[in-house]
Amino acid sequence: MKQITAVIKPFKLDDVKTAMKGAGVQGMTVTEVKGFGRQGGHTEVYRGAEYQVDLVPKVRLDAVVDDADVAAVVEALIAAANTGDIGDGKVWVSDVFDITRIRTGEKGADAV
Amino acid sequence: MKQITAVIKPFKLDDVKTAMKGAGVQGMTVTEVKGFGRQGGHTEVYRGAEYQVDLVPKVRLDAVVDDADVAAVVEALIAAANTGDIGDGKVWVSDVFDITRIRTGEKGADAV
Amino acid sequence: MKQITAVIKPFKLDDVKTAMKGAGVQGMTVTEVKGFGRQGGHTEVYRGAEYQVDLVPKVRLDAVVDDADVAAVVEALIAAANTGDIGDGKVWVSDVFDITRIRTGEKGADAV
Amino acid sequence: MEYDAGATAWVLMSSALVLFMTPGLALFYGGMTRSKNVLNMLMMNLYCVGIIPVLWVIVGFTLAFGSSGDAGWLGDFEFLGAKDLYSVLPGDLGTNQFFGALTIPVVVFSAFQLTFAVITPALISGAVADRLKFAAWALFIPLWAILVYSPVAHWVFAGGWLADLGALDFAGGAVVHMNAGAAALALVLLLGRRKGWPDTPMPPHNLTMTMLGTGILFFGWFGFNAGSALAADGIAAAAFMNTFVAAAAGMIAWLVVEWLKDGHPTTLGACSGAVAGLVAITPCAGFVGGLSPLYIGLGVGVVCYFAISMKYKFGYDDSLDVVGVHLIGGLFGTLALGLFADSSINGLVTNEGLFLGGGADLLLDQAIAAAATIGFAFVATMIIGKVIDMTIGLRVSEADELTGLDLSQHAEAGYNLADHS
Amino acid sequence: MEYDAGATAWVLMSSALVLFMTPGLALFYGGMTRSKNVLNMLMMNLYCVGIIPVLWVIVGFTLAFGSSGDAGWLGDFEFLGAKDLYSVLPGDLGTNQFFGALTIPVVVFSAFQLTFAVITPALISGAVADRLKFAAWALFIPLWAILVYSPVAHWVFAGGWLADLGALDFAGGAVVHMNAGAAALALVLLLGRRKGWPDTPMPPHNLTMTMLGTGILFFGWFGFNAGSALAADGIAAAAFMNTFVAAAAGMIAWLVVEWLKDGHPTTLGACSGAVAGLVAITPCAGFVGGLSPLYIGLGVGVVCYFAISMKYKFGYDDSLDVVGVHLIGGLFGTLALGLFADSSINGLVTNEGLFLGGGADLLLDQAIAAAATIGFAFVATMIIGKVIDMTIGLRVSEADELTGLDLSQHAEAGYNLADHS
Amino acid sequence: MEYDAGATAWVLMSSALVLFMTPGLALFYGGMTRSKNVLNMLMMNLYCVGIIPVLWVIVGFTLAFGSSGDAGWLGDFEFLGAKDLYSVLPGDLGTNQFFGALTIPVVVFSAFQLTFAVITPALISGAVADRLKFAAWALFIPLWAILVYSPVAHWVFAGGWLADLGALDFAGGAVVHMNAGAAALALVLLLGRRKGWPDTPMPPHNLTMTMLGTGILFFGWFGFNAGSALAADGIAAAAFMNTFVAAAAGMIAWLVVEWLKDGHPTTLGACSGAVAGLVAITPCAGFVGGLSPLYIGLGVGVVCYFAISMKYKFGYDDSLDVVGVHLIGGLFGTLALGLFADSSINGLVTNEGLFLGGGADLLLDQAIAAAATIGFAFVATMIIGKVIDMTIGLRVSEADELTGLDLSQHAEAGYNLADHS
Ligand SMILES: Nc1ncnc2c1ncn2[C@@H]1O[C@H](COP(=O)(O)OP(=O)(O)O)[C@@H](O)[C@H]1O
Ligand SMILES: Nc1ncnc2c1ncn2[C@@H]1O[C@H](COP(=O)(O)OP(=O)(O)O)[C@@H](O)[C@H]1O
Ligand SMILES: Nc1ncnc2c1ncn2[C@@H]1O[C@H](COP(=O)(O)OP(=O)(O)O)[C@@H](O)[C@H]1O
Repeated sequence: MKQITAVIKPFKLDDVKTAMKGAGVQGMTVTEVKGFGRQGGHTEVYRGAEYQVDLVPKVRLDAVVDDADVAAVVEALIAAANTGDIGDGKVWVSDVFDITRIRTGEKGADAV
Repeated sequence: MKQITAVIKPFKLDDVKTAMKGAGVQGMTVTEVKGFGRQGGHTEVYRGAEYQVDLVPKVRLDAVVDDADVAAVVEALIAAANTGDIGDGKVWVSDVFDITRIRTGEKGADAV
Repeated sequence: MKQITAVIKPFKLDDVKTAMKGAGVQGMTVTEVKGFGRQGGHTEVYRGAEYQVDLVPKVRLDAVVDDADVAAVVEALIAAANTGDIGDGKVWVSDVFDITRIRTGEKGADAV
Repeated sequence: MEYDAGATAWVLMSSALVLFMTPGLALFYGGMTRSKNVLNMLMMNLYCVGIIPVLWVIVGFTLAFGSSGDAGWLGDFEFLGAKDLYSVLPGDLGTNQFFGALTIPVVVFSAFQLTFAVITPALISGAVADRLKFAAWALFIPLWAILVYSPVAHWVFAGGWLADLGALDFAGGAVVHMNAGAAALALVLLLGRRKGWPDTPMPPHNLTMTMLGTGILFFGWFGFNAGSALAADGIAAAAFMNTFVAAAAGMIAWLVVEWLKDGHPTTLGACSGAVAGLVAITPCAGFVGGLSPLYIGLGVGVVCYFAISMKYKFGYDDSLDVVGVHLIGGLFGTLALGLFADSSINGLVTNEGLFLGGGADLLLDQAIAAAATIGFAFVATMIIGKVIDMTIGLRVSEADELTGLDLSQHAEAGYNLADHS
Repeated sequence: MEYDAGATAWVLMSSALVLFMTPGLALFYGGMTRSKNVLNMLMMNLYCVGIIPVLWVIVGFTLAFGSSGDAGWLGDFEFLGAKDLYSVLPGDLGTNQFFGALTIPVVVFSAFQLTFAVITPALISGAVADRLKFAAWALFIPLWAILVYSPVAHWVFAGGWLADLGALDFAGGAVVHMNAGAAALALVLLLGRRKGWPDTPMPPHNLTMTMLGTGILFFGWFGFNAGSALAADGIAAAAFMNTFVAAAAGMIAWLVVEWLKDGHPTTLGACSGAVAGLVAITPCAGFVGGLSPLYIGLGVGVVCYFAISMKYKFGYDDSLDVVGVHLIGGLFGTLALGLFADSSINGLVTNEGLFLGGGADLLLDQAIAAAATIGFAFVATMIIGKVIDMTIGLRVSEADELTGLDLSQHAEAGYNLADHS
Repeated sequence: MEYDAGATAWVLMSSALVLFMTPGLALFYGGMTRSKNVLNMLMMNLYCVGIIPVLWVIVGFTLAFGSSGDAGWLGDFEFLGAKDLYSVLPGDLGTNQFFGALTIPVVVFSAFQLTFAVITPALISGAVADRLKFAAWALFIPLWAILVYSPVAHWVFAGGWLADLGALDFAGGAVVHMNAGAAALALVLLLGRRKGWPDTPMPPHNLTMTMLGTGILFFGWFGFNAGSALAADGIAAAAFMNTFVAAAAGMIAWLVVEWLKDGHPTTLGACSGAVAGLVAITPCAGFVGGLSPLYIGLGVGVVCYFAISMKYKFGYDDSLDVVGVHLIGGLFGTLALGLFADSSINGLVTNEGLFLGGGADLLLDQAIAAAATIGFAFVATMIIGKVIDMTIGLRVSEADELTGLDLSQHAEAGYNLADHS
């Protein structure tokens, strides 16, 4: 099993979710995060004091998928998340030994 | 070392934490997340407009534990998180090379 | 590629970010989390009822970096995050197969 | 007839102030609920602002204030369907001393009283938080308003039997606070505890909201109490100052006790103490003076601090302490009037309080009024609640309780702070 | 001259109440926006509180109320630059029946009217949420205040041609609600839809804020309507009660319809229905009595529930339903007055409403007033908007819209709940 | 004695309005703190609402208003322990022109003044945000109220030496704003900077809360200023309008300056400018007319924008700009009165302002009053603060500051938005 982790632009969440469902993903976990990167940030002003804020809102997705599906899912995800503008985010894959569905105790591909 | 990641129902957090402590876990990190999965979501209505919301509140736990403890911890976690209802969540395990306690520089099993 | 995950004290975020930039990290993802650990928690009182709260606010950082940079980045991170007081947090490293920059499709070291 | 424009201005304003208290109450309670139930709490309160005025002009006002001054049990139908409401003269409202002196349009009096009729049932919402079906509330409120509120208002405010007996209630210690508090107790006994209570912590989700609600309540309570003078005169003035001092003293007393006992002075404690002071001074506001409001406020702050832990002892889940604050605080104030009533402040005080040398007569009348109100409200609410439980059911399903009442009852979420668009 | 202190007290208070409505409106709307645009919504409203008073004392008041009672189109410059504003006597303000009877200082009258001038353009903000350049708003508001608001106020409130015709508008069904609603429609047609609308869900980010705003609006509306009596008398009293009942009835009607149609009674529905009721009763407040406010409230609650879905049908993005609630609700109330106006409530009613046997005369006048107001406001706003669009541009860039207007227009974030210090 | 019901109604209402300002202030400041300190900020304000009234009826009122009109330094004990407070006639309060004309019950006057006594020390909370021990505040407030507030109130409001000298202060430019501002400066000098200031960003945690607070402050300030007429007359009317215009002008001026200088018009800027305008018009409200409030508001908006950056230059951490807004704004208004005072608005103006041809006499008196108030408040506060520091300590531990004052001082969390039950 593999864990696909992506950090994307928040307004792309819906499209990405749809694309991943289309690629066969049946479940995923979504986290509100802030991202630091090339996109840079913005300036905020409070009573004349300027603050440089270099964290921008992003959404993180984690989906554990069967090894066989990884390529297709990542591809679908990238296609949906891409706007071509800086800050579109990253997707990366890592290894998972073991996944269990808590409700049933099913393991591996049956659990996701 | 291994990282145990679980996504559970929020109201189970307390029970799961207790169970994991019981299984020897001394620390963990908790994240508020939203989950998408078989459980489906719900409908919200704002001034007559219906919105399908397919993300439900979940809690994510990450605990790095010694390889030897993984099985026991996962078992305890599953037992505590299980309600038998859809949406109970998942638990998965992945490899960690190296963990350091920032305060002391201790590594590996001493760090968790 | 490796993923460096750290859980630190929130007020250290700025210093840690700066240190990691100094060590060559060009991007990272920041999550507001709560931590459970040796640091313990605190008591809250509402209308005479005492609640033991054992989760304390922490910040989680995830940065995917090239294998070659891991040691330097972790070192810089630890140096910046350390206060010497309990609850300084952890940092751990895990394996990443594949990282893609969504905008360009670049992979591996070019993507981070 | 020439109305007194100053009095009219003040009662108009007071009516607006009291109306504003209900949203204030919604926030006061709403901040204390869990975030998944906050809208339901707001809705329970809003709903009272909606349904009660509709009922009031049709039937509620006439049941409460028809045949005012008759020493009886219930109003008649003289104002049914708003008949004559806009044209009747104050002198025709009732013949007793009180109504004879009214110098404002009856429709203002009616609007002012309406605001009381709105907030009284709303108070009950705090007790049943997090588990009552909204449909049950939607049914309960009109029934309670007509079967419980209007009668008790008639007894006390319209020269009904309790007023005739000699009991005093300046602005609703009985009609509002004990009445709602006793109803709350009955309802939570029927409804049962929240899932998880008292083992699972259910801390307030937003204390800044509660403090805002407290500010609005405090502000509005000046209209509640000083407006009950129905004139802009020395009695209104005294009621105003007494309200101020008692609320302050209630806050300080609560803070001191909790600082000593629990180790910290809390925001919620400050808010709770102020509200307790406001509750207790309500029946007394235009009848006492000097340092009496100080004593009343200090006393009730201590008493209510301890009263709210009764629920843990007896095991009823009065979720946001309606019984502990309104029933007990209202009772405290009602009895305290028997000690502190001062005829130099208000000529309607014919028996002065015990501490002013007037003997125990008034205290006894106050005790009777308290017992009658509490007894009637408790029993009547039990019956109404039971009927609803047996028909449409009082309580949401366990799954709905877990999901939260905002989604399950209203298909809404209180907060959507993360944005995906 | 001796002023009537009671009337003065009431109108002072009412002015404060109406001023408070604008922050209330800001919260009402602010809660409905997405979190990244909340400050911009607040700022659009705050800005009206800032720029309008500045303009008012210089030129706005005199354009609206100079040469009052002239049956004309626009005021003259008698009060230019606050000239005589603090010293003119009410009798000199205008010669018609209305001003002749004024018993309060003119400067109070002016302050009261100013609060209306503030909130009317602020209403428009709800329609243009999430995409209008703040600089465009900063320019639009003064232009609209002078070119649209002051004239219409003159026509109706200052004894201008519409008042002379016989149309009635107690507190601003035309001047405030239809005026702002028609302007809102014009502006959203120019501005276009929010990116993503209507496919992307844009749920309210904080309904507790919206409910607080509703509470403040409800509270302040008592000043709006009952203060428009400009005295603390029986008419103020009637206006107060009518306001209360219509708001309540609007809420109940909306809740019932949505419960039946959508399956749930919602917080936002309750708030929307109350506001709809308040809008509709505004022109009628001091002119009707009995159960008329109940019928008006129930009617408008149903009508506005359906009116807000027009935008989906016709495809204009009236983001927070200013057209659906204020234009339609104001129109409903304005016409309803033609049915329910009652001379026993207010002597200014010379033609009673159709349902009171007064024939269709008043109804016709009301229709003319509505058409004139809507037509003028729509066209004039179109022109102003077009000019701004062609000069500095109305709409933010797509990137700024995506980032949110708080950061792009104001360099601020509404919430910083996570703390890193 | 027959009171004037209109005046009484207005002052009752104004008292409620001013009381409501303190929760408003709590929110105004609370929104600007970091989320971990929000409850502490609310509590500092709430505590003033609690302790001050208790002290006031016992000793505060009599120290301020005993022997009114004596041209002296401090009141006597004639009203100690609320003695005669509910029965004394206005004519007996003091013999000077001002009190002689009072037409409302003394207890209303006392309640009104009490609201000022509550909010003045509360203003200081903004300066000491995020690091003051709550126990130190709990001790500081009563000491300051008695040793600083009551004397200064006597000097100015009770016909004490400053009033006798000829200085004018309609509603508290000296007594409230400079007094609190100077105290704030003294206290932050003793207390030191917040850990991390000014390098670490500490952005407001909730600007919607700050804007709500501003709305409440604006609303309440009408009571503050127009209520200070102690009647519902032309002076109240002028004060009302002046308050409105100056606040608006302050907002616009601030927005324009920051838009030019920092590139964006901000919500916090709009709120700050409005408050600055309100502060500056406070001493002037019932003494000026025409376009004077416009000039005063515009002026103070610019001045305070620049004043708040002094702290960066001099290195004192006046956290939420109490010095920059209240001390400087109050000073600006106090001196501006020497320029704009107008005897046609208020007969109490015996020397008109410089710009009205009255010469520099009044300006000089105003300067003396400012210097005396600032000097006294600064020194006395320094002493009180030093004593507290040396006994129980002013400042929380570094760990407690890091954790946040909500948990460390009050064992509470402001927000629990995530729910685990
Ligand atoms: N090395 C990294 N490890 C983890 N997350 C990263 C890394 N680099 C960037 N990110 C995340 O991806 C987001 C986008 O990256 P950024 O460099 O701004 O633009 P782009 O994706 O176009 O290269 C960042 O905001 C951050 O959340
Ligand atoms: N493949 C997956 N990868 C990561 N998280 C998942 C995955 N599938 C489900 N989840 C998480 O687990 C939660 C529960 O899953 P769901 O399919 O709804 O029910 P069940 O756990 O009963 O199978 C989801 O809400 C989501 O947070
Ligand atoms: N085994 C673990 N796995 C994941 N996170 C952990 C683990 N142990 C601790 N943490 C995180 O690190 C934080 C600090 O740990 P704690 O034990 O309190 O102090 P210290 O870092 O000094 O050992 C915790 O709050 C938690 O967020």
